[in-house]
Amino acid sequence: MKLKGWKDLPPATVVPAATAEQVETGQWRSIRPVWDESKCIHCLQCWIQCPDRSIKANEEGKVTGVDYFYCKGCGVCAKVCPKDAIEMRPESDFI
Amino acid sequence: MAVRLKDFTTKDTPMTRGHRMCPGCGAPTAVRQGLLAVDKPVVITCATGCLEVSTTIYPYNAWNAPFLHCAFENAGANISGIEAAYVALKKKGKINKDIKFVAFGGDGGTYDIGLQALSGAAERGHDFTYICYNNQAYMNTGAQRSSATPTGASSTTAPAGKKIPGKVQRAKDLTDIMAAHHIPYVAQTTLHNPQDVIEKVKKAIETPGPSFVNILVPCVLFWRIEPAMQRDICKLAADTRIWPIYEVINGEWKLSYKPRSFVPVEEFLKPQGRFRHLFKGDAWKPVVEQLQQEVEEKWAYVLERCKETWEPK
Amino acid sequence: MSKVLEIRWHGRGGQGAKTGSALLSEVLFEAGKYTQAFPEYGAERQGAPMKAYNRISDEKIRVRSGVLNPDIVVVIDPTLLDASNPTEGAKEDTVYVVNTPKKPEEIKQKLKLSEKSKVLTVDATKITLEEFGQNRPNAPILGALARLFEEIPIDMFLNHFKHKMAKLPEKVLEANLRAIKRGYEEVQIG
Amino acid sequence: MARKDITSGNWAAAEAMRQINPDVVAAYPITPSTDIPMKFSEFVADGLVDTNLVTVESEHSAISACLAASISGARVMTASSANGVALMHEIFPIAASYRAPIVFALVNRSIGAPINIHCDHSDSMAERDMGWIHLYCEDAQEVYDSLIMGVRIAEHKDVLLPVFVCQDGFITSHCFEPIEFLEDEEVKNFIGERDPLFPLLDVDNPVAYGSLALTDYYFEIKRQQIEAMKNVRKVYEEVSEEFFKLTGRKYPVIEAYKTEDAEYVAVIMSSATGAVKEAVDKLRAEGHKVGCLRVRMFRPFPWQDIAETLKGKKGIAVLDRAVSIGAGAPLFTEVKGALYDSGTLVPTNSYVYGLGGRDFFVHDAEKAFMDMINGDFSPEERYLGLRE
Repeated sequence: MKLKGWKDLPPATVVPAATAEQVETGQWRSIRPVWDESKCIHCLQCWIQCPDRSIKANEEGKVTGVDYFYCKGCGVCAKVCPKDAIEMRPESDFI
Repeated sequence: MAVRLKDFTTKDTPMTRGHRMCPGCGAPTAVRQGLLAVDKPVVITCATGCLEVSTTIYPYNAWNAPFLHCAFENAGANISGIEAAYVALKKKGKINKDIKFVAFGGDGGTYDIGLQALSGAAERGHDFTYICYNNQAYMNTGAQRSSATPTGASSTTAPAGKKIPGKVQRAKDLTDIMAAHHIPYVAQTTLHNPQDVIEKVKKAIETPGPSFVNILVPCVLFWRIEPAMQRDICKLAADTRIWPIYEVINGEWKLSYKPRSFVPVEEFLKPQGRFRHLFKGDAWKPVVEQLQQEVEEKWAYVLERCKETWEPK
Repeated sequence: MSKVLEIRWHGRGGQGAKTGSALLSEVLFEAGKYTQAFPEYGAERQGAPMKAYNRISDEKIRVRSGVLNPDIVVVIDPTLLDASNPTEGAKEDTVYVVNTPKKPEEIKQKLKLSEKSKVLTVDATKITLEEFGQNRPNAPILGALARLFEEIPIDMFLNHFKHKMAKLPEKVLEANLRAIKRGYEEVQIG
Repeated sequence: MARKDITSGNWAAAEAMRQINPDVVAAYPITPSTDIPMKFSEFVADGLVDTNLVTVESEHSAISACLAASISGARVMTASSANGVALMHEIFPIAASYRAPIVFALVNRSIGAPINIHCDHSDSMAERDMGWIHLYCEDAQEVYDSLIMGVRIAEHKDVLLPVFVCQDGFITSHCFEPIEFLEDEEVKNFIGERDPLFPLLDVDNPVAYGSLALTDYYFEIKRQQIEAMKNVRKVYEEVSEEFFKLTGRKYPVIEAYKTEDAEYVAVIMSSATGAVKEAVDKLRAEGHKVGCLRVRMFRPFPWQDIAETLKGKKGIAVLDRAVSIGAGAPLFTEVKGALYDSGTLVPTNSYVYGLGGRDFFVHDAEKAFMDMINGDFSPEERYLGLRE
């Protein structure tokens, strides 16, 4: 990304809201949670415990998958899952 | 009334994705759970620390609400100034919304360097909620001891050595100090149960006047645990009673969680690298015993305050 | 250079030298003068010797240093004739206004003043003890000082005090006004 | 209709604050500025202002609350001195960087040790590079006027910087002298309403203040701040001209007193200026061509005006009420730097006077002039009113 010059920055150090959503923290990941829809009971424990808000859920309160753009691969979701519906697998499996 | 998680799956929260906290860190989880059920718009300030640094790396901003970071020791004063401006501008009719004010600080910015500003803000009675995300050491600068660091923990400025078993002093009881300010709401919790965090912070924010919530959160680097252990280690903190879960509403103490059976404090200590030295040989056995004693003292104190008894299975 | 009248007050903390100098400056300001009134601050508390100053002029006053060579020296407490040094830097014709039961001649002798000097004495302590039962000598001193500004009627002093101290209880205010008047009337000039 | 009364520098500041009626005042008492929040508290107690007064538990919290309230969109004022100013130090550059207009009544007092409550400029001079506008006042009238002008300057969209309005502790702050006050309505109309740029309380358009900007952006952000300070001069001229039209009182950034034909000029700031002017008149009566230059605006430093005024003089004496131990005194080094741009080598003497409130007399000013008249110049720092 081309860095801006001083005349093009907003004054007073301000930054508009939510610009961090452009940051692909998923690049940090070395292990990947893989969600098995058939085992999932949609208890949302993975969703609420994810530090990176990377478990996707819909308006009906159902889990729909993992957002790999942000997921850092910490494994909390797999650990809190009561039904072992999430498996942690090395990223190398997906190259 | 218990909150239902499925009611919130599409609700936006003030902290966005794309922040740069460590994988498995407890702090963003605490922020997210805490602010999940809050309906009114919030303005947020944050003491210098991991949460602040990792969410505002210029030109990126992981907040979807107004956010101010100023310095390490003045989150209490900043939230006072914001709230004071709000009250003044509302009186003049320049603002017509109902807004709530939340300050975040780590244990360094809250227990230690920021205690004065927090105490002053609480005494003055501003309408705000201060949330301490307490990982029991200065993590932004690399695991130095704080007054929240428990006895026996090895930190980079109180390392476990041949003669000294890590920190020798007892952790400060900040929640009790804040309760002594006789503010309307004070609570202590951890990430053992999302409902508890969600409800306590919601209650704190909706209570007019000053409120304080102390949330024990794991730091994977300092505690030296697997990132995935976030919830489990917090559950152990609650079950071993090293971190009692309670609230103080208008001076009335209420116990929020009673472990079913007696779990020795070792269970909380053993999975963590920062306490590993305590279990190499018998040399530091007295430290573990001391910790257990501290747990019993505090627990008895909390039970008495809450007018509760405890009969573990 | 403009001609500036300089006054130095010797008092004790709490006796009203600061208020006295401020009141004098306010009355003279009302009479159209440029004035300054400022105390000298130390760390001392109630009872310690202290000084306050006035400058009075027909033109804007520029100098803000302490007064070295006073034209008028006011001694608010008789014990300060010994405890402080009222003649320091004074000129041959400096005028002294002293709270004392003694006569001007006695003070002249005590302070070894020259023939050219003028001394006004008033027993301000006695007056205020009689009028309101407290040793608050600044009101009668103000009355005595009014003698040095005869172009300004004493009523202006009284009216200003009344206006300024409007918050005082009626009785206390009246007693103070009597004290100013008595200071003006009972002063001995020598 | 102007209203004249006798008041002190501190009470004049408090009266200006009453008329400005700021949204938030967060303050902590410290001698000799304590009168300001004390008097202002009476106004609050009597319901004479709408201000939300925050009686904080320290100066650090005072300035922190002021900064936070200012970026929230409120009009904000405070006061402090000496150690209070020093305790605030950490937050000053942050306030400037967040472009938080704060009008600050600074009552100059020495910084210990030894502890001393009297005037020198060591407190504000230590903050000279923190990105604040610095105005130094000679008397109570100027304090009052500068606080009112300060609101307009600080809140101007091209500036948005905090401003120190400095007065000399005790000498000005506690001296009762005549002052001309504006009517409440006149002040209200002059300062207008604040129109904040990115108010934190605008929850519909949220922004973050105070990011972590490392090697990639810090420099650019600082450069922006430098530009804001460069804009001060233009805004100052506009505001002070408008104030002159309202009051008849003119406040140029430097005040030149009989400098035009002067051969020797003494440069000074704040309350001691009067003694230098007295010395000028006295020496002129004796046939010496001398003058006085008072620096009123210290940041941004008006070096061009100073260079222009001092061009072609035979000698300059700069009188500082502060030291920079181990280097030249602050005003002296700035003036000397400005002289370089006047294109001629003017011999200069540096005098330090009045530390810890040591009185400064007309004869001290005369001494500085006589040294120059006698051709006594040297690079060493000299001291006035000091016992050897």
